[in-house]
Amino acid sequence: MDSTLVLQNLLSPPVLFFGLGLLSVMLRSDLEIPSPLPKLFSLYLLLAIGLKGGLELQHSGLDRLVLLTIGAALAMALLVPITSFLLLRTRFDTYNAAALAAAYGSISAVTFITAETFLGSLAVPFDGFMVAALALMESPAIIIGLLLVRLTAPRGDNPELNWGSLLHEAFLNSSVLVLVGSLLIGVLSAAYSPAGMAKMSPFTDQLFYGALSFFLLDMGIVAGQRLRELRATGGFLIAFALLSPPVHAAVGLLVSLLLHLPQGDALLFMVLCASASYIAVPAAMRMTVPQANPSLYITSSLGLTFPFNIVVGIPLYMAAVQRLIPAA
Amino acid sequence: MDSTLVLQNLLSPPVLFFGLGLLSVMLRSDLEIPSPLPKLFSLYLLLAIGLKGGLELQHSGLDRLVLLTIGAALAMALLVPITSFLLLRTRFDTYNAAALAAAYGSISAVTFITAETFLGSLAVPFDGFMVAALALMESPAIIIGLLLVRLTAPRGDNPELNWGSLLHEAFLNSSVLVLVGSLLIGVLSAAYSPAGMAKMSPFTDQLFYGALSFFLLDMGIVAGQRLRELRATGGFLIAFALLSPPVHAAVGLLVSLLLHLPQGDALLFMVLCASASYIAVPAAMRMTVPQANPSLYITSSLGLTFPFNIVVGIPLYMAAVQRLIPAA
Amino acid sequence: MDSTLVLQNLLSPPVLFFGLGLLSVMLRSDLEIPSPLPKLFSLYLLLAIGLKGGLELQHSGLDRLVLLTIGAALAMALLVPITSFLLLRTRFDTYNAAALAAAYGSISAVTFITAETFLGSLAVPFDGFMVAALALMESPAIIIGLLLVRLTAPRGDNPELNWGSLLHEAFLNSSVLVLVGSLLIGVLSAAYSPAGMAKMSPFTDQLFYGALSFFLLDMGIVAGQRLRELRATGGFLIAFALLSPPVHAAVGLLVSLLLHLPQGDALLFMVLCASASYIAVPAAMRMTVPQANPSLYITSSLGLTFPFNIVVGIPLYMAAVQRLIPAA
Amino acid sequence: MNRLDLIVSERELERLCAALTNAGAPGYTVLRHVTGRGHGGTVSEGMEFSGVGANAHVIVFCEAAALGAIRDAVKPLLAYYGGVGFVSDAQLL
Amino acid sequence: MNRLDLIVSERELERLCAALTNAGAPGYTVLRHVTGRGHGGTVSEGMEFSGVGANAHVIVFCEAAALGAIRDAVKPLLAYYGGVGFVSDAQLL
Amino acid sequence: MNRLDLIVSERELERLCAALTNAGAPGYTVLRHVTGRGHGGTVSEGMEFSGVGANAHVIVFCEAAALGAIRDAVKPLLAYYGGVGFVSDAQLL
Ligand SMILES: Nc1ncnc2c1ncn2[C@@H]1O[C@H](COP(=O)(O)O)[C@@H](O)[C@H]1O
Ligand SMILES: Nc1ncnc2c1ncn2[C@@H]1O[C@H](COP(=O)(O)O)[C@@H](O)[C@H]1O
Ligand SMILES: Nc1ncnc2c1ncn2[C@@H]1O[C@H](COP(=O)(O)O)[C@@H](O)[C@H]1O
Ligand code: NA
Ligand code: NA
Ligand code: NA
Repeated sequence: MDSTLVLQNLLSPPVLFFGLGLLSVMLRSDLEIPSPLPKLFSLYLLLAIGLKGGLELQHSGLDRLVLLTIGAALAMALLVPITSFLLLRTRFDTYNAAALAAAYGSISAVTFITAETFLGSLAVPFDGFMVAALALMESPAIIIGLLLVRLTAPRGDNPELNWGSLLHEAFLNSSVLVLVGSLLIGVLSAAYSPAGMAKMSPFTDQLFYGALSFFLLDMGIVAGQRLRELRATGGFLIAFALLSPPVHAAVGLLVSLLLHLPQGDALLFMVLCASASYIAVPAAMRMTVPQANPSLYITSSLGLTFPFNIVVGIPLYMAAVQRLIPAA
Repeated sequence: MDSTLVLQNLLSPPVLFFGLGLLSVMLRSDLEIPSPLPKLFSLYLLLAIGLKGGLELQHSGLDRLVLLTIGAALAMALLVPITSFLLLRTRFDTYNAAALAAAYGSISAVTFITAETFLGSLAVPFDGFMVAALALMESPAIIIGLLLVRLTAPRGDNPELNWGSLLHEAFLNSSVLVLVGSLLIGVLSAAYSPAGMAKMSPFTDQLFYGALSFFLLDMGIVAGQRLRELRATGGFLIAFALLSPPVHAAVGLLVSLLLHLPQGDALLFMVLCASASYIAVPAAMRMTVPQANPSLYITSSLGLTFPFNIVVGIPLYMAAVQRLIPAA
Repeated sequence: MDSTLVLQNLLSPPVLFFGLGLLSVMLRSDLEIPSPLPKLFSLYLLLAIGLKGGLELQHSGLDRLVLLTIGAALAMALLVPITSFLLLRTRFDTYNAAALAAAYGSISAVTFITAETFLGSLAVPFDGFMVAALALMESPAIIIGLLLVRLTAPRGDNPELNWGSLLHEAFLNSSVLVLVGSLLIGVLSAAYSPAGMAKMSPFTDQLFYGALSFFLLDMGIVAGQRLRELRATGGFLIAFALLSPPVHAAVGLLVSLLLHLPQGDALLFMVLCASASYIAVPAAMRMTVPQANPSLYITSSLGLTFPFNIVVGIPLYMAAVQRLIPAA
Repeated sequence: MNRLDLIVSERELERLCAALTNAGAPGYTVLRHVTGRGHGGTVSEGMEFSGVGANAHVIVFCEAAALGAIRDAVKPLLAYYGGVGFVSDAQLL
Repeated sequence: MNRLDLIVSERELERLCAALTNAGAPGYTVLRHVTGRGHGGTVSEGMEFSGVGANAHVIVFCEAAALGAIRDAVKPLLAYYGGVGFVSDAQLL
Repeated sequence: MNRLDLIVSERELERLCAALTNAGAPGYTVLRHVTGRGHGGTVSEGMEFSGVGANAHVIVFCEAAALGAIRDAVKPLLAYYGGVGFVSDAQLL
């Protein structure tokens, strides 16, 4: 069963385009998706997923399961960075350990989207409120990361940082704003302007799969460029980048079982735990912990953890889900 | 009735995304739609609206009402800038008064498009020839603006300007060219290549609403940035930017009544009168009247008049239309 | 019959937008499709055509006709540059003759795509494997071009060139990689992920016509800018650029008759022979034969041969096909 | 040799390049989509979609002898439309 | 007069421009989407989609008298976040 | 210190950066999508979609002692492929 899921995932257009991007870097082709086209696709994906999640959230409402799931997501967004920090601190200085911990405590929206698409191709349903969990898990790790630096770094090293700019960076960075904004717009429009939401559908639904494939072509290129810098990363971090996702996913599965989440939501919850941020967190760390080396946290999250999850992780987690959670 | 219309407009995806853009500037988020993506969307919208207008124009033909409406549109494109100039000249020098007058005499295609979308969501029909009126109202104000400078400015201040480059600027600037070109292509293709027009439809029709929403997100950001410069604008201009639209719309409504325009066309006619240009006119004024201060005419048209029309004006004008013109 | 085909082609949206682009340059409008938007559309078109070709190739399989056609395509990719070189060498030095020969021996994907669209509007079918022929004809001419320089240029003029970088340039340049990659992804996904291919369809099929029209607007601008440099080109090259396409198309028609290709495939084969590269080959020549003058090979292929084929060539070749090959 | 740095609005770029060519500049390099702050306030990329454009930075390397003609061609444009120009020393590599 | 060339990450651009304005710089010109190599390794456009951004190149022309204040405002930023700064001579055109 | 300004076609950029690194340049800054006019005619952004590309402007700040090696590495590339290079004086901020 596992190998069928892996193959089905591996031979779907989005993952194949991701592979084409990786390949083009290995073959040193001059293929590039010039800036700012990747930004167009990443904004589009956030906007579309937010709108769709909002639409479904408006239909399902906020019941007990929703609140429990979101609470569990927030708990994971505290647990993962703290345990990761303790582990990473054995090998890295406090700045790099904290920045890496923040990346792994946060999430990767594209991994989440790819998992949604994978569920779609298996015709396994999932709930719109998972997008709310995604949105809420992005920010806390940024704050935890900086708190860890504050609590463990030698005094006098951190000029001019204040809570205002930190909270601003955590909750008002562009990817959080677009995701949360679109989610709320989805909720409001679904309630008051259903005709408007229907007219959005060709843009946000029908194009989604193609746009994701195109964007993953670029992500393959970027991940491939990062892989070239692997030497600088070191064996310990490589192992962490490849082993922590299944471990975090397993914890996520445990939580899903406790919460009695259905199959689709359980997979998405696992993917939230297993994925690492290469968008909001690096952008925030570059600013708030400039002492950390970006090539460590970007290379591990984008060059290793992301491809692992996209190619192997998602079908692997799904196999576990299918074994332990009965289909609806 | 008014409040329902206002609410329905306010809670539609395009207007909510406009609000999200405004909000992101107020919250000082780093959200940006990087250049040249806004250009992509603005070119797309002009092209799509031109094609659709051309298709409908080809079906309806040029009857007496069409010619009368277009004539009235041209008359408004002379009347509005001249009366605005006389009013503005009481507070501004001749250069700034003329540039502002030109902006308010011309039109905003995005406001027009938003009004069309609003009509669509109310299921109120409108005619394709209104796009021709839109296209024809863009240029005259540019010429009037420069004529006003010529007639009222002290001699010897205007080197090297000639009629050739002025007409060129007025009639061949890129937004007029794309709009008029697409309109003609729509007319020709609808007549000789109906299969071709049908194959354009997923691109120009189905994506339209989503692309408009995305573009309005950017317009919200740009308008928000302009609003920050409001201090430099002064109370008189703020009042002008917010009061002239309903006044011009009222004149437009009067003309619509005289011409017996149906509801949809009447709203679009009012919007043409009420809106101000922040595309073709500023680009032309920057070149032909460099003595005027761009932050005056861009801030008032883009930071005040545009949001006013999008958020409040369109449903307000529609309420008046519904009161005075019977539904078809 | 010919004139109907010409008119039907001329008045279709893609060709009219191409004309609008040309016109905007002639009228010296400031219309531009800013970089990197044209790259977005050209990547999209290659990706979409590759996927669609792969899907059909997977359905039809590789039979004898397919292999024969592909073999014939490769033979033309050798024949055309060698004969062109012999002719061009009478007027140009060895570098320029070789670079021009390489351009005319290779293909123009956009011309091919426009021909496919033309067949679509006539409801004439064609086979997916023609995309494989397109992909395979792009590279050989690059190698032939450099071999011609090597064999005929004075010794000692070519430092540091090696076969590795030449083959790399020929087979791994971005346009070949995207086209071949998408073709293979199409084949694989059609076999193993048919649901995935179906979800790609709104992106790759429905948007195709509109995206092609938008891109041809830009191509009209670029071709128009090239036409301005025509004086530097000289009468001989102008004649070559306009006369070689029908000659090469005639040879292509002969081969199609020998292979018993159906109407649609025959037109596409002729277009492959008749078109000249302004993407992969100029990019390669700029690097491998810097002694050649880019404005010669780009102006003739993009400013003359491309518009000729788009506007006149395709319907002309189709008229010949209809005369000599019975409809299926 | 001299190096000239000219920063003008993109709207005047075509005019400036024509003036440079007519004044005998041996070449020039143009960087578009440039932003900044000057006497005319802040220029951002926000209005680029509208055709108003941002700034362009034009660099010219020329012999000292050519400087006079170029200055005479450029200064009126800067004075009328706005923009700034600076000169420094440079040599061929 | 002097010409300053400052190259920093786009993430610090807003902060740098504010510092320049506060230090009395008469104006500045910004080129974004700049790449390069320095002590901090190679910077490419690859991560721009993520908000990490590439570099920005900021040019300031100012009187020699203003240089001191600008240097004092800029140096701490370069020291804390990375980036480089160079000065050369220039004159008004 | 010295400042180098190199303007080449984007096609040769990778080669040029490798040459700079090998010749011991302490860093460099790259501005892409640059247009201009030189002996090879006008270069615009029009052909960028095709992979032919526009120009790139590469700036290097280096000690005078490093200049010789960099010049030796760069000049053959400029001579073979086209492009220009200029040097001027600069100091660390
Ligand atoms: N002192 C300066 N240093 C660097 N760039 C400047 C300076 N002054 C003006 N600029 C640039 O020149 C543009 C036009 O200047 P201005 O006409 O003074 O508004 C500004 O937007 C800046 O990009
Ligand atoms: N010697 C140099 N010459 C030109 N640009 C440099 C030099 N050193 C650094 N840079 C630029 O400054 C950026 C930041 O430098 P750094 O903080 O040293 O990594 C680099 O990415 C380069 O773009
Ligand atoms: N005198 C010059 N001043 C500034 N830029 C130049 C000059 N000459 C050439 N360039 C730039 O260098 C590029 C290549 O020059 P060339 O190889 O002479 O065609 C041109 O496209 C310009 O961008
Ligand atoms: Na995580
Ligand atoms: Na108006
Ligand atoms: Na050919």
